[in-house]
Amino acid sequence: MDWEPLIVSYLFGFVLLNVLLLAMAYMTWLERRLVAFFQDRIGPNRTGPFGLLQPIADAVKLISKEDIVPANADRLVFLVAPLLSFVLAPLGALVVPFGDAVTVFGRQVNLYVIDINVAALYFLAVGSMGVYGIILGGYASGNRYSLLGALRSTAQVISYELVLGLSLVGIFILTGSLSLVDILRVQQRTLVLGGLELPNWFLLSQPLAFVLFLIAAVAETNRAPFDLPEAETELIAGYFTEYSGFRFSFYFLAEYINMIVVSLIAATLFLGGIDGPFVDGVWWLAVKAFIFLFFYVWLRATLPRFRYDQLMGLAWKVLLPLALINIGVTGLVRLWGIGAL
Amino acid sequence: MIDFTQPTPVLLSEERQITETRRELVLNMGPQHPSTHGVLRVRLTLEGEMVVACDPVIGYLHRGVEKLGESHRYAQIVPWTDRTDYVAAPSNNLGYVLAVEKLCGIEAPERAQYWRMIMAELARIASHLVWLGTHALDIGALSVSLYTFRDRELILDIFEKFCGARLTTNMMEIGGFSRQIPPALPEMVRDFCRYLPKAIREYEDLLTENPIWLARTKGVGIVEPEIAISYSLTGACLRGSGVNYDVRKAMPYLLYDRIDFAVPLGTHGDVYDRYLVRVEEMRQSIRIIEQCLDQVPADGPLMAYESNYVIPPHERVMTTAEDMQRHFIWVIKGFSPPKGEVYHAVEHSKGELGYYIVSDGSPIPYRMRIRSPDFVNLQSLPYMAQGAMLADVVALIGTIDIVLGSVDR
Amino acid sequence: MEWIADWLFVIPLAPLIAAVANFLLGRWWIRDRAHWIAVPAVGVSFLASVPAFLAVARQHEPLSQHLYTWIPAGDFRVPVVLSVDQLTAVMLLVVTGVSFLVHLYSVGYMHGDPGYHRFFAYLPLFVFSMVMLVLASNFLVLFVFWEAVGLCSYLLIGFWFRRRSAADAAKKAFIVNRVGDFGFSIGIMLIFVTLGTLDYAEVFERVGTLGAGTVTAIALLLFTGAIGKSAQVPLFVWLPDAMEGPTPVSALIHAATMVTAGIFMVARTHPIFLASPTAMLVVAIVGAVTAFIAATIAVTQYDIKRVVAYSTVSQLGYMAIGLGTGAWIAAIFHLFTHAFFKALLFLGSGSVMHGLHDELDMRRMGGLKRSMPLTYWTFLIGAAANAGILPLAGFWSKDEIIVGAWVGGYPVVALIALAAAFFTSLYMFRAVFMTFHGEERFDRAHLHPHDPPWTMSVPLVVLAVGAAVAGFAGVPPEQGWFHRLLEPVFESAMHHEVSLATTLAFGAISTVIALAGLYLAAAAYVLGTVSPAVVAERLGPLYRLAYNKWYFDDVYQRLIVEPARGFATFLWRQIDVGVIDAAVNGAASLVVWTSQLWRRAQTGLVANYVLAIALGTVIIVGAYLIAGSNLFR
Amino acid sequence: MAIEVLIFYLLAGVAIAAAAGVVLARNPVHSAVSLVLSFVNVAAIYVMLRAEFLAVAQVIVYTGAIIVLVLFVLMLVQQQDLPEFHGGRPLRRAVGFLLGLVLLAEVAAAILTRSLRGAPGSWPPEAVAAVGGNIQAIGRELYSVYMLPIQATALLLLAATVGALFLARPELIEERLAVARRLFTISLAHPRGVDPLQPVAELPGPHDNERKPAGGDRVLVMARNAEEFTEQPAWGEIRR
Amino acid sequence: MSELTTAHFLFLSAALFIIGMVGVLTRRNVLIIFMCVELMLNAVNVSFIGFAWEQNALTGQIFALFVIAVAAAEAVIGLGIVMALSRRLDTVDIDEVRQLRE
Repeated sequence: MDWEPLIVSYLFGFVLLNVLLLAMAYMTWLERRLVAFFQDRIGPNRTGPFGLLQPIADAVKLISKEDIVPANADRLVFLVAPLLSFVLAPLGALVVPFGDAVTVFGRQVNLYVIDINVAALYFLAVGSMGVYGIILGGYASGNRYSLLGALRSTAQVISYELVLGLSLVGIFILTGSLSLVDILRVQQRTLVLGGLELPNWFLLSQPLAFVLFLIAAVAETNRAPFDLPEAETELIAGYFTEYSGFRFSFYFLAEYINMIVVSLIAATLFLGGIDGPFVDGVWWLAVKAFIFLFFYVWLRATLPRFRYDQLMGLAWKVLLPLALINIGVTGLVRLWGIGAL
Repeated sequence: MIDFTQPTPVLLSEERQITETRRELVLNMGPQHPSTHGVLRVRLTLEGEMVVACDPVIGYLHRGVEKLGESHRYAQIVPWTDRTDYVAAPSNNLGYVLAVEKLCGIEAPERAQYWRMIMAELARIASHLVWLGTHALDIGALSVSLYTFRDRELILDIFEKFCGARLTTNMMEIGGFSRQIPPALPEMVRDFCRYLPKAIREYEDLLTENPIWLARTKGVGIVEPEIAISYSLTGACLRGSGVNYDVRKAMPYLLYDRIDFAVPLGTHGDVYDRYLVRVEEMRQSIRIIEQCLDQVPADGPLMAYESNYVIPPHERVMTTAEDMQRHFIWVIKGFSPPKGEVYHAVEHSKGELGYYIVSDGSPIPYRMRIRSPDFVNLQSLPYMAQGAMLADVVALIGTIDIVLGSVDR
Repeated sequence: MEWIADWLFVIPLAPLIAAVANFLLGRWWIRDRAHWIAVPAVGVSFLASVPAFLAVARQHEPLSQHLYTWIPAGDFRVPVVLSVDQLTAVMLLVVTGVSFLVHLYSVGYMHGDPGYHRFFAYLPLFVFSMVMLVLASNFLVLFVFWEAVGLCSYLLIGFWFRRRSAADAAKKAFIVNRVGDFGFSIGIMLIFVTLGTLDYAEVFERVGTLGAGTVTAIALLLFTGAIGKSAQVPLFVWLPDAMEGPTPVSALIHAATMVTAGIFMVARTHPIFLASPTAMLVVAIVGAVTAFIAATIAVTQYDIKRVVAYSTVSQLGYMAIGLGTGAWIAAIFHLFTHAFFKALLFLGSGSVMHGLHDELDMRRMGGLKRSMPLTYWTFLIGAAANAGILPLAGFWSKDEIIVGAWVGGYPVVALIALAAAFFTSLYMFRAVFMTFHGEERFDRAHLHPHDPPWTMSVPLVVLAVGAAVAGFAGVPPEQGWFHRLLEPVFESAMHHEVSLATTLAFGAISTVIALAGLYLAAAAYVLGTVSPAVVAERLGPLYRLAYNKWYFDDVYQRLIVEPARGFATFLWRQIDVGVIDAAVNGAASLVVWTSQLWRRAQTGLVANYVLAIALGTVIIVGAYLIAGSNLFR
Repeated sequence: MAIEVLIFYLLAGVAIAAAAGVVLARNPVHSAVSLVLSFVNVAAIYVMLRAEFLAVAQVIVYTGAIIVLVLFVLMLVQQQDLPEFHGGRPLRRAVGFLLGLVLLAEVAAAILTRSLRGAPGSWPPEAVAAVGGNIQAIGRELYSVYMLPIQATALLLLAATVGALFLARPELIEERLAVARRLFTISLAHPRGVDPLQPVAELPGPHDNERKPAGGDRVLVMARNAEEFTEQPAWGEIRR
Repeated sequence: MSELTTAHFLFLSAALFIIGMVGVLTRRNVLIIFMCVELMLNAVNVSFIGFAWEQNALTGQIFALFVIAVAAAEAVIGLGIVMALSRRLDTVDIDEVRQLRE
């Protein structure tokens, strides 16, 4: 057995995890600053220059807090659930290609952890597993708000998972592959459209799918306006009402890492990932992912929250039919070979 | 629809028998809950996410203001009224002092009346701003609340300039105002009136046409006009259902009959209509304030004079013996209105705020009773909540616009 | 223009999209904007038809576009192929052109109707079906869209379905058409059984191989379909009732396009008819009888739309005469001109109704000439064209049919047609005079008739121009541009050799007859020298016969509807309840009885059942293991 | 011993242990969690068997949907409805265990004495790689050879969906709520203010109130007079 | 057994299947029985895929796919029935449900 690529992948995954954690930490800072900016406030600015040390202070605070387990909690599940959430969150990033292969110390290193044949489905699978952290945490807390939050989350994630998956089918049809590396390669081509040279990003050929993916991804990560499972004005804090200390921080971490991972995936699938003008590279991916993250924050600062039934109605009555239409149209276009997309 | 010809059975919540409802989930919302506006407790019986029954439980902020009224002299009660509905304190002051003035048969000078109107309308705007912010926050629109609180600060600045206090202003006095109007105040208010319409447009941009906002508010919490009347709702809760009742129009007090303004009425009676009505009321308040500022005399007395019921002006206390005596008595003993009972209502930002005072001729009221609008309006919550979703309940609490200090008194 | 061959699909697709969009989104989104989709869509369809027409007119080669294979069942394949030859092209122009104008007219006419979007969903759907019917290249597709136009007709007649009469009329139209379609479908099945194919070209090629009896049977069965759809005697009764639908619908479906589907179908399948002289004779006779009967009925009616409707029936009879006597091109030519003036007449009467708040009775009109000049003049042109006044459209085509019948060896038919022509002129001008001349018999206090808005008047003007000049496409008779255009289609048909003298003679005779009718109408309704009432009384039984539509409806009621109802009641009471239900119930009780015995074995505990299943599994696996895999061989 | 075998034993061991946990756990939620664990391990074994697509499908469908639904139902079903683990019918349990053991023995014997081999299939790993991978190969096979079964499966899923909708039809909730509404309505409705028997026409007639468009299709009536009477909108239509 | 053979997977399949079967036979909670049924279906999938691996064929994988689809349908209906049961009879104990007797 050839151990070397395995070890390289492992090392890369380790680096990736740490980068994600760091990015997550500063994502919280960024979000607070941005929301403050949207809301005519200042935001955290005391801890370090521009409040840059705020995430560290938060981390210290959260870790040093007491870890409370409610008396009527299902103790084992209660303790494991946040870990589950946290462990599953960054797994999706493993299939994101961060660039072409580079040579480090004389070795060819691929800038992705794994390139599997079913990468996109793998991302969906990991996402669908992520709900266990929420549902088990909500159940195990023995609190009615938590239970309601868990119930909401279950229904929401199942519904939007479907939309998320179906919105990608158009891309699969156009590329004939589920591997993110392949999808990225297709997007690195140039699309010539009536004299215009455009990047062959799927944003251009699958705009409807992009919008659907965006909406479903926001719902999948439980962010506003789909943050029903943790709607603070209704359910206190939803499934993590009873959590405190570092277990709470695990949920928190998981939520933000999920956001980042989904942004990375969205940027790779629809915006050409590392493809960009001038020099391709991981910075383009970062810029694109940042656009998504900014969009997340923007949504949170702007939109009210959906109601549970409206949320379900949106998924099943609007987004799902649209996704199916998109698949049908894409299939027909591919079948008739109109355009060289 | 309720059949008015038949008495409706009233079942009290605590005695309710839960017999065949094993599947229901009883959820205690509050008294510690982010969106119950203080210490309201709502017992919700849920079937899934649907509300089968909803019982508001109140009293967590009861301080016995009415009872306190029976042991304080008339002039001492004014600060207590501040503390009922603390987001629109001047309106509470106004209701009380008008009731006492009616009891005593005195009237404040014209200039004071105009300034009372200005302050009451500012209080209405301040209250509506707080309501809009929290209501939007309940429904999840985070930013609106910060915008409205930002603009409410301007009103509080005006209050501070006028009387020195921001929240519990204690600004109205029996007979008018004993302090002078700061010279810069009219311009300050005018500036505010120029600024606020822009701010309102900003809120409306964020909410009025927002599809999610529409989805969350349209068709939710419908109250038919008959039901609204039978619950004796007042204020925007009543007018949102299309019933034309505004104390300022129906029983004009102060100088509202000299002012040209319109009372907005809803057409569907849902949360969205009440939202529209309140936003429009803010605009109308601006119109009222501007007209008041145009009409108010620049000079003139601010305090009714030559009466035992009002505190004499300072320089006359210092210069004349009679006034010094009157001042002494007023302060030490208080004043004794004639025997009788009186009810006076004002249009508070939340509805009809009425003060009912019984006087036995002593300097202390025999009985004081506050008809607080949010207490009455809150009763419609179970009606609106039945069959609604859990998430609607917070929207409904928000739409009633309660301040627990006023509900519990 | 050959590029159009690849874009033929646009012609049906555009109205289909409009129909689907209005149908799905109309109610909650499009609402009063429905015409913004429908009118341009039909316009696009028309614009796409023009190059198709030009292409076939120039090069004589049919165009075709294969869309997809609908039924690929072994050897039997039904491809959906759009094919355009000259005949189709003419029909396409007529269908899409008139439809476009009618759509435009409807924008004004239907304004404010609560079912506005529904109307503009059905109307393009009809256009789609009709276009597909015309474009079909085999009998199955033809039949599908034949039924589809029937469905549209049903929907549109019953558009105001809350009105009992409209709902009944829609039902009547549907059922009467079913009678014809029944024959039609049997004809198609017969073709398939005998020839094994449904493709036009193959059928026409092999039709000669069939026996005379078979061909006659096929032709007559197909013609049954045409009788139903094109409202020939004896199945014409649905058409006048169909006037319950909105007037634009009457103009579009019951005058200009759908009813001509039968004529088109016969012309399309002319090789079959040519192979059977008997069938041709039947067609000619049916046509002549229809033309005459309908014309006489029209003279006695007072409902303006019914007059025009019977006129349609009569004119369709003329077309059938043309088909039956071998004057194919003349028949299609008449179809072409008729589309113009009949649509014009309907839209004109619609505009009169619009002005008079849905008044239909001509006895309560009169004197509208002053208040509605535009409507008057356009209606007059349409009426004159219909009556066959020189040089308007109707003259040329109708005359040609009569001449064709005469020289084709059917002098009796020609004479009947001439007689019908007299009545045609009479009823047409009777309608004009009663409506527009004389004193104003409507309620002048409340009604202020006026010309309609531009969306309604533009179609009127366009159609009036068409009605005036369309006839010149077929001038000189038998050698006109129109004839040269259609010649390739009817190559196999015999050609009439008509001498100039005959043509001129018939022209003169029909002009005289038409003027006679005009004079009589004028005498009765303008000059007052003849009293209509007195004439009616004199003619007594004949008048009543015509007034009661030759008692067709009553006969149907007595002979078909009532016995059928009686029979159905009998089936229900005796057979269904007594025999079938009893048998079913008996079987059920038997089952109940036996299961009562078996239920003792059931404990109702699922767990026990599962245990039994597991036990069975264990035993079966064990048996396999012991006996080897050849246990159950 | 090859590394694969080791991994297999690890995965299979966890899968079997977790499966046993499903049967043995007292708390149904713990059962469900065990089941998830077992399924995930089985999915990993699928990967070893060159069935990547099925592995992912397993995770998405089984763990991502089915077990989540089970948990959902578990939470909706009240705890007091759940039967006790112990108690009742020991005979059946004993028989069950016995049958399991017998079947295990039988199947083990069958596996060990297996002599039948089918004909080798047409998709060796090289062929699969040639078309791009497991998922592409399955796609090709599925939409050519198995076209009809997949249509039938689609129909089955449709029927199942319809069936589920029927089972969960909301009438029950509505009925329950209707009862609740009769019993629990807390109303202080007294005939006050208006007399519903009084015909509307006798109320002060409608005035020409200014109507101000406000937000979408809504209008606000701007009353300028306390006596002004607004005509009632069609309340019946918008009642919930 | 130094190399992976089909027998490995068949044993795994058999073990899972029989655990599932025992669960179905011994547990009383309908939901757990339901989960055990899923376990049995999954066990069958393992042997399908194992055979497919052995034979270099895709038929087994495709069958497994169909099994998953059918399992999804079964889950939907089964859980619907459980919900209906708990709603109408207030129980999910298989021994208390005797409706099939009628």
